[in-house]
Amino acid sequence: MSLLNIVLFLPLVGFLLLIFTPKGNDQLPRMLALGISLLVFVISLGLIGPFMGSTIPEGYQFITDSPWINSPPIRYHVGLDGLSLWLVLLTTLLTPIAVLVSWKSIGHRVKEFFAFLILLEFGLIGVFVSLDLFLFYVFWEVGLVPMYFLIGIWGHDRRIYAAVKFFLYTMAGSVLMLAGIIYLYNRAGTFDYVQILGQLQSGRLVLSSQAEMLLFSAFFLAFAIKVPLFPLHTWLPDAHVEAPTAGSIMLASVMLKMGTYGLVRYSVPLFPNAAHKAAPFIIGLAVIGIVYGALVALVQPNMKKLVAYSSVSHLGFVVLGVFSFTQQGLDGAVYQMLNHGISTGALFMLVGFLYERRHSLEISAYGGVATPAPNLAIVFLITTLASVGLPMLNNFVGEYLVLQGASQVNFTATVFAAVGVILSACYMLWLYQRTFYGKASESLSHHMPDLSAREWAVSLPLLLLMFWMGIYTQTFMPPISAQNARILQQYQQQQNRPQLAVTPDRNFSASEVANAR
Amino acid sequence: MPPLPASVPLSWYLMLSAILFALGVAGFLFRRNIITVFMSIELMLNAVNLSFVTFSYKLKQVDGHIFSFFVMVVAAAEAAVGLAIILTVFKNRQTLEIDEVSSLKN
Amino acid sequence: MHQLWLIPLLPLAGFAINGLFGRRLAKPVINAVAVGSVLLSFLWVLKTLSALGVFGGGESVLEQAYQEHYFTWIQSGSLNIGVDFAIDRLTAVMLMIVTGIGSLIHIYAVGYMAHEGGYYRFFAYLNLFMFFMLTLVLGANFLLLFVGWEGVGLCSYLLIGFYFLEKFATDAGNKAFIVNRIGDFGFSLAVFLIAMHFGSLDFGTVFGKVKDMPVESSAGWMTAIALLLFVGAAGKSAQIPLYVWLPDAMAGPTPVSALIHAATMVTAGVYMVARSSEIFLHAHGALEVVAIVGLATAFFAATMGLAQTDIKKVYAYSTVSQLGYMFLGLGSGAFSAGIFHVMTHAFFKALLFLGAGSVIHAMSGEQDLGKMGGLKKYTPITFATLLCASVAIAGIPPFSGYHSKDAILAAAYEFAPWMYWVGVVTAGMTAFYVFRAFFLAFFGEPRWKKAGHDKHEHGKHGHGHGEPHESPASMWIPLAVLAILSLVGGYINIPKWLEPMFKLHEEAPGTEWTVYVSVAAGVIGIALAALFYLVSPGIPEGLARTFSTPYRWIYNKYFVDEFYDALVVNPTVDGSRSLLWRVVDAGCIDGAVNGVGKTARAVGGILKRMQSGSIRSYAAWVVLGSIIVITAMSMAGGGK
Amino acid sequence: MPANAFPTGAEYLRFLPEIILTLAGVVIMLLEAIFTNDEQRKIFGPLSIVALLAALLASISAAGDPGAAFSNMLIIDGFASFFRALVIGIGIIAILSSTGYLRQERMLGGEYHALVLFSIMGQCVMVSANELIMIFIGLEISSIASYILAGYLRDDPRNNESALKYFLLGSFATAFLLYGVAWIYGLTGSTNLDQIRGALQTSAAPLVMAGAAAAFMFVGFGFKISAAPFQIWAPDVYQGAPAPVSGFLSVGPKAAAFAILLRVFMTAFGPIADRWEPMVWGCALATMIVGNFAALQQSNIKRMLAYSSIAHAGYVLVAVTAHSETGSAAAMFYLAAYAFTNLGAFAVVTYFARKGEKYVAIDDFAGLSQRQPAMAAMLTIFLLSLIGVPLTAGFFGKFYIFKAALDANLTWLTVLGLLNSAVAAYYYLRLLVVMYFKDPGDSVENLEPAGLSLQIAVYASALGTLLLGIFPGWVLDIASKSALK
Amino acid sequence: MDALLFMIFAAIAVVCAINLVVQRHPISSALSLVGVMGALAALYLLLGGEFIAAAQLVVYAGAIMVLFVFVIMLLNAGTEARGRRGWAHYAGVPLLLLLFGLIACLITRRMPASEDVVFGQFTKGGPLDIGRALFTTYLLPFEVTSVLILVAILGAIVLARKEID
Repeated sequence: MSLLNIVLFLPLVGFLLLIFTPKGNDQLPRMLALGISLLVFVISLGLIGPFMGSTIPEGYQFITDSPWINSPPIRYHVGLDGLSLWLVLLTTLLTPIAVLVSWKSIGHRVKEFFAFLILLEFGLIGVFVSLDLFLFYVFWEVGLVPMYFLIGIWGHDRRIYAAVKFFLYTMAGSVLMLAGIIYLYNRAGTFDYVQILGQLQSGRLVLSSQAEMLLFSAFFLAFAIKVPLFPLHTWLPDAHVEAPTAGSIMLASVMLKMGTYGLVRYSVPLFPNAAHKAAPFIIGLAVIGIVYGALVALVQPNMKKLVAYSSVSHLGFVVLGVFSFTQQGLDGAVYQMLNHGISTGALFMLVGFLYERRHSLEISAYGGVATPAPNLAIVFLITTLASVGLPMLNNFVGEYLVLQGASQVNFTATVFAAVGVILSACYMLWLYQRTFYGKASESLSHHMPDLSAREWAVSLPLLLLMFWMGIYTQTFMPPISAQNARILQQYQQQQNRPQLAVTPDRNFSASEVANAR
Repeated sequence: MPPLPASVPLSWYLMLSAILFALGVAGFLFRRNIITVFMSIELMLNAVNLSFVTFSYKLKQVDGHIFSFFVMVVAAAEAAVGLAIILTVFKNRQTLEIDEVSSLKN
Repeated sequence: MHQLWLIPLLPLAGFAINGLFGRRLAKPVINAVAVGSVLLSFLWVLKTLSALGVFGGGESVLEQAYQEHYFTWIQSGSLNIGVDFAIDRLTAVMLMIVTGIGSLIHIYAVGYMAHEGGYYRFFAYLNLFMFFMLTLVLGANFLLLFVGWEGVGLCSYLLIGFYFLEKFATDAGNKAFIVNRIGDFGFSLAVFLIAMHFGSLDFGTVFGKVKDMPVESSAGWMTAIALLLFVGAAGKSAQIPLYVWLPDAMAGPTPVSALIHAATMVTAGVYMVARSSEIFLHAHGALEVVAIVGLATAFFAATMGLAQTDIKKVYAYSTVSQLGYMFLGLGSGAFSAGIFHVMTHAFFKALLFLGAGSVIHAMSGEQDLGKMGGLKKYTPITFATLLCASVAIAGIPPFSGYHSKDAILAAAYEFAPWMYWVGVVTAGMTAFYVFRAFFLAFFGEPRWKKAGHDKHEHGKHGHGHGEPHESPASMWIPLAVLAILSLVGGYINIPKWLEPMFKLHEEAPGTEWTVYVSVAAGVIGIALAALFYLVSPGIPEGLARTFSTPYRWIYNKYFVDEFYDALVVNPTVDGSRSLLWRVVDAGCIDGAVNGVGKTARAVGGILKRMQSGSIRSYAAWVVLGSIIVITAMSMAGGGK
Repeated sequence: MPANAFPTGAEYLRFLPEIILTLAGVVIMLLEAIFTNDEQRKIFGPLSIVALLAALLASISAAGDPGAAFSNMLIIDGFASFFRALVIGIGIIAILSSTGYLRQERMLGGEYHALVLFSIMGQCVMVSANELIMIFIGLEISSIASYILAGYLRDDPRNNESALKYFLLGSFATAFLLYGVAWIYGLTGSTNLDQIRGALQTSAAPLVMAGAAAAFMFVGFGFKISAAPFQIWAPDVYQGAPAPVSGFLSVGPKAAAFAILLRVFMTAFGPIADRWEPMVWGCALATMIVGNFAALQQSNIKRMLAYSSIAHAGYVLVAVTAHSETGSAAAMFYLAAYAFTNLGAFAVVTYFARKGEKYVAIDDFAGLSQRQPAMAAMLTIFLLSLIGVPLTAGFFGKFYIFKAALDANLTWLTVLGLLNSAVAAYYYLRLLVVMYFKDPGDSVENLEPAGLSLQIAVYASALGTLLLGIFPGWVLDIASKSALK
Repeated sequence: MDALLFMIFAAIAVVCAINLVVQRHPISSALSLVGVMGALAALYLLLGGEFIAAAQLVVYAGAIMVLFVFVIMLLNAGTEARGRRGWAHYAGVPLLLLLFGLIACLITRRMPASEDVVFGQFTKGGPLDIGRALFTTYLLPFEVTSVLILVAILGAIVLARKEID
């Protein structure tokens, strides 16, 4: 039983335990959920081990590869590499935080809530560690169900609309991916990701360019919906606004990463030529998403919607980085996934704190919160600054690398994407100003206690990570970088065209100079 | 009137069967009394039987006859059950009008 | 190792202590931590510089940059960005200015902020600012420079919005941050290009490569880099068209205006351009753009300064104008003159602001020149020090402003004579408005007596005394130090010290008469101010009435803010709301999504109509189906 | 005259399940006359289950000795055994889920059980038949029993109407089937499936007419499996029939009909596959679309599940279209998965509808999760399986089917089918929404806990659904081993 | 002679069938159906189906139709009323013509040619042959049919019996 299996299945055990806890006692499921999620987190820290040496190991660690279904040969094949390592840790870190955040705010059907939350963790970890396409798909869908319930039962007024929309949107994309997976199986004779990749690289499996493009599209659509990439994003604001705080945190921090993770893990390595062909188009969408998301976020009267649209914008960066096919772009994209997970998760959490106090998500219901709740204001400020990409905080590193990578491929796109950075300051600071600055009204001051110990406890790790990931990236980056280098190498092997890595003496064309101006 | 041939081709029997089958369908489509509709089905089964017997003649086998024999048996069973169902419908609705039995829809 | 990291880290420690525990600490402790950390940092600078031999006066001291590497910050592929600090001659100057002036202003602030709420917060921010500013100066690569760059912007944002209960303060903070972001946008694009073309962001590597490049082949993208860098500099250093944030930034407490928005942060752009001088020298036309923008900024800001009634606004426009001067110097190729002016400007402009703060302090928060007057006898020390500063900025020899401004104008004359003349006019205007403010504040009738002097509208000076009063020692001692520096600072020969760095433009100005002209312009300006505001105070109003249109334009700062609002801000916000959000997002995309749902339901509605409930129609469907099926199956597969 | 005119013992053993079922039915009918009060009649349920279990054992043991029986009338191969076991299993769950219903409707008679047993016996005959006559007779036994079951509550007008529609249209379609059989007999000279195949393989065979004959037969089979455009009866019948019967009808006869469709079309009509494949292609698509889209608009849960069962028939037709061994195996697996799922769903509906099927509107399920969380959870599992969410049987069913379809290069059908399944998610979700997201209304008040047998039925179905979803291997292995070649 | 007989009985069958469809009283229709069955019995004889002809008369025309008439009488079903006509009524004629045309076309064009029907050429349709086939080859269906009838009886009882209690 490798450590990874324990990390993966402990939440499932927790889910079952939670289901069978007796009715009527609300405290027990809370404690149980917290205990299990913390335990999972602590154990998951052990996963870092192999990746912390001076040399990053090739290939996957903590591999379990045993048959699940004989025919067709579907294997329970899980493993961890630099790409998935941090995403798994992000999941295990955020789950206890989500549990704690929901400690008081979830008052009815407590047991079910925590059960679904823990089940969600199971699905999410599974997505990141699967090395079998089929297994991946299974986990992909498994995550859907608990989130559907989390939104639908514990959400706000339009929760049903949002939950159904969320489910159907994702479903529509993922069924096509399923078709793609099956097709790949029929061609390769296996669902095993590693084997399929090997076959593709060794030339034993050759896809016609049309087939490759269709497969790429099928996978891409599923991922793009999940990311979400403009114009497939409209489920996200609704889902976020209606979800309970913990749901928003998990959705924004981890679930959206399923899409971007899929892009890096599957779309690019499996279908490099199609990815290359589609890249300009996708970069275009990503950049539109960055600017568009920011502009729409600018005018949202609802906090959660604002943060949701900002996610659209932020994740545009990730997609931009991935499809730049440069080391910096990929590194930045993966790093940005983590950053977004931390900072946007924290933002949703803080918005949740505000909501618990004032029971409104409308920005206009606030103003002057900094006076009665200075600590909350400070934590929110730091998170805001992280979100707008201030140096020494985490997002900066990711955004910088993404844009650095993208600039080598498409400078025009970089220019527009960089506009998104300006706009992020606009909407976030405006939000901050309207919420925290100014004079607080009587009723607001009255209902706005400062952070409680529990709230500090969930905020501090995130704050710490924001700084850590912004200042000392070497803790996190080497495994990511090593894995991305491999992906890129494989990608370039498939490409019979000049490579796109940093080339110091590459000539800068006149048109690009014009764009720069 | 053309002179009558001494014997008829096999296909004439089959055409007769087809005509009867079609008339059975017509009865189902146009008649409104449930019992008449049911009888139309019997007519269709008769048409099928004629085909069986005709083919049996063509193939010089007895199997067709057997088949039509089973069809008859089944028809008898169906008649028993069908009429029983019609009875219950009549008991509940006091009508045999087929269009009246249309409360389950859409 | 000289432990350069201590220099920025000391203020950071101050920030950490005050930020985390300040609420529970006594004021003296806060003071000690805040001022002490900066002073220690200053001392460490002195110690380091002396250890490096700077004060020994050796010829070859620091010709090569001294660099320390701490850890790798970002490593991705071939791109390696370290946390490296370096000191060369330029940095040494900047370090001295930043820590020196910073210490003085910290001391001043102890007195100035004594009665303010959020005391610990103020000093924490101020210390944080010092940290970022020192990082900016010490950073040995573009990205680390950028860290400081953004960081000081953040502190500027925080400190401008220090009085966060007031909407205008937080608005000003946002404006500062966002306009700076626009500049940073250019800066970051430049960074991308640099990394792309040089494969590194280290100053040493990059400039080393630039030196070896022939100008002709690289002019295109080099110009792009230079111009993008200048966009960044224009944002930070408040140049046209991005200067609009600086006047608003006066919403912050006065020590902030002195430290950040006059002496240090706003000169970061100048520092950055000077630092990248190699690139600018290789960039065809970029220097010209710098010079023209600098000159235009200097001139227009000066005109706007003429009509301001708020004492801090006057100095703010003056700062913009003076920054324009510095860029004029840089653009003319006189990098050392630009940096020289950075230093002298730091002395006298900090002094002006601190003096203004002292005045405001004396007036219990009143900033309107129209409500001052006759303060000379109430605040003699302030009066004296402000006079020193005013003559320094007016360019009267032998005070500091004279030396640096003269160097810039001389270079401008060499670069393009018409620029010199515009510069001279600007110098005249500068002298005029500075003395206008000076006279209005200290001479004439005490207008505050009439006005009732019971203003509490800003709510920050809650202590209403009866009469204006001199500031405490902690305030006037820094004033005095700065006054001395303003007077004699010009004799610190910065151009000579920087000579090895900017070899190309080392020679001193040649023509004698240009000096006299510019000095004359300053004298005329002072004279006019004296005429208008001392001798016959009716003239300004008459002029304003006579030239009402130009006056209104100047008074309203050429309506630039309104213009930006109408052209950029409002269309963006309104377009985002009504077009992108309501139409594109809710209407088109979501409409399409929901439309799919509606269509599906409509199809379902039609299909369920098939189920009419009538058995006969069902039979008809079966017949229809069988016809289709039979036809299909007898037709398909050929006719055999 | 065939040499083995007199059947051997082995042949009787191969036919043992049917014999057991018949005898059990007869015994129950006899006991019916003896047991007059409800207390005594309670024995019929367990008795039927014992009989079914015995039949199950018999069919499993028969699977160990495959071969033809009764002059080639029957062929007990893996395929037949799989389906025999399946329909018998369906029978067990159906009986379990109807006991409570019958008691509450005060119709706890032996006839019901006997009819179910006979119906299953007919289905067993169908699935193991190798001869059109046997298929026909088995079909009729199953159908006639089903007609009666649909109208079992003879005082309920909904039941009457359901039975009448089912009966009239069923007979109508059977006439088409028979007409096709007659033609096939005339064209090939045989009603034995293997011989028909042989005749059609010879070059002299009149393929156009054979195609038309196959089409006639498809009308009959299509009706039974509720393939569009012959699905038209299904919603009305399922809505009108008693809930447990609807559950039974939607899986039992359907599974058997699919079995013979597969067998006839893959064995006998294999040589003319190029004729029927395109037609079945269109039919599959139309069936999925009709079922899924019309279900979007339904407010009655039984009717909604009826449309859903049409849609699911469409998915199985996709596997039929694939016309391959994997397709056959996929269809088998799917039918098994669907059987568990749908029986379970109908069992919950049976439980919830209560006397006189008062609560069958979808909105009546509001807040079920708060009053009966276990039942709601079980229904959730079934609905997720119907949607096709992984780790439920429905997902693997769909997966295998579309895999087979892609194997057979039916790319577009696969894509359209998968998109259809995304559409389908909507109406299943509506039920989840109502159960979980809405506050409880009057309809969930006074909801007694479910009776034991119904609970067993529900939990067994759920267990089956999950088992097939998590470890589909064992069923799939059997299916692929016994699939039609 | 064969042709003439075929013509006569075919004509009777068709006319009776048409009558079944057009008559609006179920009794008339039932009697028409008996006519069809009788005519078909004669045709079966022509085709050599002695046993099946007899069964047709005894089982079909005799037993089943009597059952029908009995139920019609029991329910006292009268003439159909003229009511609204659904779309099926109007679409029925073209649909029917299409279906019939299709079948007729297939029979005439696609049926392999075969010899004419001559009375007496096929003689294996007697009770002996039928019986032998039924109890050897078709033993199983024959036996299973009994279950079918059992089900039918059971069904009739379930649905039609009067509630005793």
